[in-house]
Amino acid sequence: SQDGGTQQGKDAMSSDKSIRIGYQKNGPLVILKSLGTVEKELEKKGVKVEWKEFQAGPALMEALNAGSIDFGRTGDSPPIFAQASGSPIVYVAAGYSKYEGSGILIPKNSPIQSLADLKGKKIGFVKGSSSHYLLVKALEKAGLDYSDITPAYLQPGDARVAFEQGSIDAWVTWDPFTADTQLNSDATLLVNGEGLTSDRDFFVANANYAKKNKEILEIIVNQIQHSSEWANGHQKELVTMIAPLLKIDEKSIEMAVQRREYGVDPLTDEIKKEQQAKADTFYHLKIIPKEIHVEEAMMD
Amino acid sequence: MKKDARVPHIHLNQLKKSFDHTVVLDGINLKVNQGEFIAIVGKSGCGKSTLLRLIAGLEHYNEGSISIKDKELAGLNTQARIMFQDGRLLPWKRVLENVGLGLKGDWRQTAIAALRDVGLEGRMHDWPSKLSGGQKQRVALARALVHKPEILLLDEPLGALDALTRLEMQELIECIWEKEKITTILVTHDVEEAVALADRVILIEDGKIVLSKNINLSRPRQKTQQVFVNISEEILSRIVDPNEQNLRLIIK
Amino acid sequence: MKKDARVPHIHLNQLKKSFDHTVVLDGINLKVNQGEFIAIVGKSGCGKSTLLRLIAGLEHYNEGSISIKDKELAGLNTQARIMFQDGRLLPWKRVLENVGLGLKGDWRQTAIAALRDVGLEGRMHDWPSKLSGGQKQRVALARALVHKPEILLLDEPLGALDALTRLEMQELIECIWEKEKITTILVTHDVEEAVALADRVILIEDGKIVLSKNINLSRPRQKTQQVFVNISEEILSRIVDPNEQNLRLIIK
Amino acid sequence: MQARFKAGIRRMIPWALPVLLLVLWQLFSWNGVISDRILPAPSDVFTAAIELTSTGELTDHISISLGRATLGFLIGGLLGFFLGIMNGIFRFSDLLLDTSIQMLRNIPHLALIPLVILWFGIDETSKIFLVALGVLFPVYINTYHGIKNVEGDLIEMGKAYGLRGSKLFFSVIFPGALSSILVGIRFSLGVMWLTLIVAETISAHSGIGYMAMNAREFMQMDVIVLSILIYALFGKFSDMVAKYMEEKWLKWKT
Amino acid sequence: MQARFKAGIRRMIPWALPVLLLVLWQLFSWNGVISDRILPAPSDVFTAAIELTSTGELTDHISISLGRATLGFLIGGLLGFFLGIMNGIFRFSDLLLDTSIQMLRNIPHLALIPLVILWFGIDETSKIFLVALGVLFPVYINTYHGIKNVEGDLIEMGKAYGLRGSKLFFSVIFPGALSSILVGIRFSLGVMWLTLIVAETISAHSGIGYMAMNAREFMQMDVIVLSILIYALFGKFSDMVAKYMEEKWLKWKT
Ligand SMILES: Nc1ncnc2c1ncn2[C@@H]1O[C@H](COP(=O)(O)OP(=O)(O)OP(=O)(O)O)[C@@H](O)[C@H]1O
Ligand SMILES: Nc1ncnc2c1ncn2[C@@H]1O[C@H](COP(=O)(O)OP(=O)(O)OP(=O)(O)O)[C@@H](O)[C@H]1O
Ligand SMILES: [Mg+2]
Ligand SMILES: [Mg+2]
Repeated sequence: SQDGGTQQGKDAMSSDKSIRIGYQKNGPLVILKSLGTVEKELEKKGVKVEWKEFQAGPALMEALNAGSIDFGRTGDSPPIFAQASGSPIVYVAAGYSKYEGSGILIPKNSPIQSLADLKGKKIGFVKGSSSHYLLVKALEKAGLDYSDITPAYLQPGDARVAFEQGSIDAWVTWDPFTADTQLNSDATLLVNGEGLTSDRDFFVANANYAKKNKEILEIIVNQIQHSSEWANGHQKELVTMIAPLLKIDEKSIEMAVQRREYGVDPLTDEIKKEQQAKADTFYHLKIIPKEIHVEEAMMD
Repeated sequence: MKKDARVPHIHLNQLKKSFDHTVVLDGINLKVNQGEFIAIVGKSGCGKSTLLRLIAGLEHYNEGSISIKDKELAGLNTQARIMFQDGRLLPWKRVLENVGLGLKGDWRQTAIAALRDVGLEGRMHDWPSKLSGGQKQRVALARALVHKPEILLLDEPLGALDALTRLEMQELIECIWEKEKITTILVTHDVEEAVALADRVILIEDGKIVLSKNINLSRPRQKTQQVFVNISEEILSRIVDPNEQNLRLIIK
Repeated sequence: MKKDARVPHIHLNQLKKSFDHTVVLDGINLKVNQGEFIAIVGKSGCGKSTLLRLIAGLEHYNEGSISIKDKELAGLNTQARIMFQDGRLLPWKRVLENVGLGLKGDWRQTAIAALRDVGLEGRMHDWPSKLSGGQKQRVALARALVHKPEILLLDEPLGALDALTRLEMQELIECIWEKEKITTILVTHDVEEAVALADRVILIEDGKIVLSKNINLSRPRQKTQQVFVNISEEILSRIVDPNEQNLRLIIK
Repeated sequence: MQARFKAGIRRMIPWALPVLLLVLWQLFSWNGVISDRILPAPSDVFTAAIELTSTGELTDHISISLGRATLGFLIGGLLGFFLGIMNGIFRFSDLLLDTSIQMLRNIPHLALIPLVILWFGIDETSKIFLVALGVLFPVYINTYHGIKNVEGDLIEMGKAYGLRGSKLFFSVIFPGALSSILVGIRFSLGVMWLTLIVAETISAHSGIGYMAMNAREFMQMDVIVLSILIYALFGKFSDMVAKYMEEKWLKWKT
Repeated sequence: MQARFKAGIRRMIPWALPVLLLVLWQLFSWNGVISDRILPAPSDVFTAAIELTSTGELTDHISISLGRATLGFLIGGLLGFFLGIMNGIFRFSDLLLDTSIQMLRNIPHLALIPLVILWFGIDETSKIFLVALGVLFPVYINTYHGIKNVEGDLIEMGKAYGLRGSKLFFSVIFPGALSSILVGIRFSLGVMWLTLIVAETISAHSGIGYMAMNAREFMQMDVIVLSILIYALFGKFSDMVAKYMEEKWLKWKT
């Protein structure tokens, strides 16, 4: 019963000749897609690439779980939930840390001046996201308890409105939302993720697919590394590439791009430890029902 | 208008009504006095119901005028109660509540009494859908009579009733009319019924009043009287007009 | 059943029908021969319509049996066409299509002819809601007659018609019946109409057939004939029974 | 005896299909045709239900949602009802408002959320607003249709018999439209639960919609399926309420 | 002349409210009562519309969605129609299916998505399935109600006049239920667009729902508002279609 994906018979078969990659507009795979290099590389192997766009991480994980896509990128928490649910996914590689773009935003003239001031405040974030973890760690650092704040679970777009309206006192989020809000809403970044969380991207695959197509995944990871290097070296071009896609103004994208380094890390022990700590935190927060060992879901 | 002239209760003046270019009533002149009982007869489709609906204020007319006690009728005629040719009981109200419709005060007792008059007291808690055709008609009649309105408009109120019940209902109508001095207009296809009840019988043909016959018989009228029979035959012969052969068949 | 006995077209045997514990028909026995014309009279609410609906197979009975040509009636009586007391025209079909309902083949011509018979050819493209009460009734009559069924059931088909139109329609019914030898049952509140048309007049009272009178007059019948008047009076007197005073009023 | 037996069967038939589905699903889960990673077996869902119930979580979610649902239903239902009546009766308000309502009706709640947060913040008001908005339209449309379709002859009769205003309304128009209005209510009783799943994405910490969306995010298939089943049962329940009302108020239809 | 003038006014009144709203909004935006950071002025939305149209994006989104919507509408509408007719006419199928349908109706699409992905994958099928599912129920409920409410007397008459099967259906039952069925269609023409916003969260890269949700994610308020306006116009359009059908097929109601 380890072959969760095989009931999608036709999906599994098609994956021999093509690979379906799930991506989100706001992520490094967009760069890869725009450059079009991976198609060329995989064509040599007789493999076609199909790109599937997703608007949210969970939807992408659902598709991965169902075997509707083979490979994709998510933030750091969806794989934890997937593993906890017994979904047949494996970590393939990790992205570089992007802690600088993630953090706690407060409005201009906010009475909140330090982490300790968060006590008793209403804070918006996405439940079970990297921001959730960041907040927990930040509170820990300030010696506050999680129960000292009032959480307001909000999707980024909604949270932005709530933040503008003053419905929430602070907002924990990631780039490009952080940058956009900093620039366009006079918000200040109270803290970023430094020392709290690494906030990495993860590249994940359907376990079944990964077992049979290690080589192809390697090629893709390589190509992501290449596109990342390109991105790091061509920030201007990158900005003009992404801004119209996300329909966010170039200044915000520029800010986000400048404080981020793209790249792929192998699944080192350090990363495993980071990820395990997150899983444990989510377990303690009762977001996942059981303890998991992230290592078990990592491709070797 | 002369001050001393008696003002008619209902005054139709050169009334004209057409539906989508077919003229139904074409210059109707009629004065009905307070407390008068008028019967209208005429062939099917000649415009009897339309005339009644016009007097009730339920229909717009094209030309002419309708005055009620010298006041031009605008919109609904609130003094009148019309019994519709098709009954129109509310299916979601029980018989008693149908009869009590629009009554004020202790309507229940009044309505029960009216139902007793039409012989349906025992059915007051039934839904209208459970009644026979003639029973429905009698409920509708009770509903019209119970209001004791100033103007009573009856559109074929007894069309679905057997001879005996019909007679009883005629007596009922006559009795209420006499007691309350209600100005009454009765549409009927039964000439004898018209002659038995009305002070004046009016015949409509081709959109016009072609006959207006005063019936000066004492009440209660005996249908066996020769005068009665003569008047009935006279009116019938006017309906049937030139076609002699048919005439002979109808008039005994 | 004897082989040589003539099998009645319709045979009601000890038929009993009640609605929620009120008995309406209580042991009706009736044999109607092929091609016979029966008229049913009786007071309002005595069960005439119910009886017709039972023969049409539209109502369940509680006891007894109904046979059509010796076969027990189960469900709808497909040989019969019933004209309902309340018309039941389809409001979403024009007059012509209402008449043509259920006809096969070149229904249009047949339906137009039927409308001509009832004098409404000119209204064939109208919606039923645009017709007067009597016009609706005639359309329903045309719809029933046009089928030339084996059994024709007419429930007060002429209740809303004036004397002249009524006479024409009676002639029409008689004519079609004679030509097609249709077994016909006519419910009417008009005793004269019953006597004018039927081979046999049946009176229902208290759920039972209390009178079954054969009318052996030649056709077409003259309402002025003394025999005719006598028979009518006899039946009427039976309806009105002990109450002599009323009787005198009705019978001329 | 036999009649009672028949009535019993008649009461069971409606459940045949759902039960059959459940049984098949359990069987397929047991013999592995349906992998439990993808679709948990009914028994697992049942276990999840027990667990959530024993911690009191499930009843919390349901009762919180029920509160939001009923309040939203009352507000939206009444509003839809009155608008439907007004536009059904008065020509001018019909002309003025119907188009706007038909336009409003077509705006998805999901797209509206930013504006709702803008107007009503992130607390209860916005959630109840969304439920009310969702419930409004089915009630409106069916009330409107019901009123417009009351037989004109009967209204005319009512007027001719001196009824007007509220009397005419309660004696003729309302009873004539009631059957259609009840369809609207039946529909909106469903919508009432449905909108909660969108409403409860706005900073909620409890509620059945929150539970479902959370489960989706955290890929707890058993809870997702559980919430689907709960929704389905609510659907049946709403339907029973609507049927009860129909039986009570439409007795005259034999 | 005067009649024509009156008719013209009558055609304009329905737009009074939406236009008034737009004007007020524009005014408030100009004088800063509404911050344009949060709610862009109508003129900004208009600019966004022009921009999106000039790149062909908007028409792309709309035409893609239109394709999905119509296909889903056809499938779901027909299914709902037939189920409504079947359950309206046949007692047994009513007993067997109605409960299940009422239960199914109450399951939110958002909760269903994980299962839909399992069954239909992430491509067009799943999106069309969701639209069809959404459209099915209003058509079903109103068809069912329409059929059940055809006057029994008329059906009896039809049967007594030898109509049965399809003839009885097309002469009596269907025309009698039509007015109610059209209400269902009117409703579902709206739902057709509404469900797309959920359906198009499943791996879509175009469509009006995708555009709206995308805008919501990245807080492009002008696009959000634009999509809301587009939905509203679609609503009006659906309504016009429904009204047209009513006028065409219910002529006999004068
Ligand atoms: N569906 C029903 N439920 C209960 N009672 C009914 C039902 N239909 C008819 N009745 C009753 O049965 C009796 C007979 O009704 P039926 O319609 O046969 O009378 P009828 O002889 O045709 O009278 P009419 O001449 O007034 O039409 C009446 O008292 C009527 O109230
Ligand atoms: N709404 C309408 N639209 C068009 N024509 C109509 C309308 N109502 C009635 N008519 C026509 O007007 C004429 C008169 O109708 P009306 O109902 O007044 O006749 P009536 O004298 O009452 O006949 P009956 O004795 O048959 O009831 C008829 O030819 C009828 O077809
Ligand atoms: Mg008339
Ligand atoms: Mg009868």
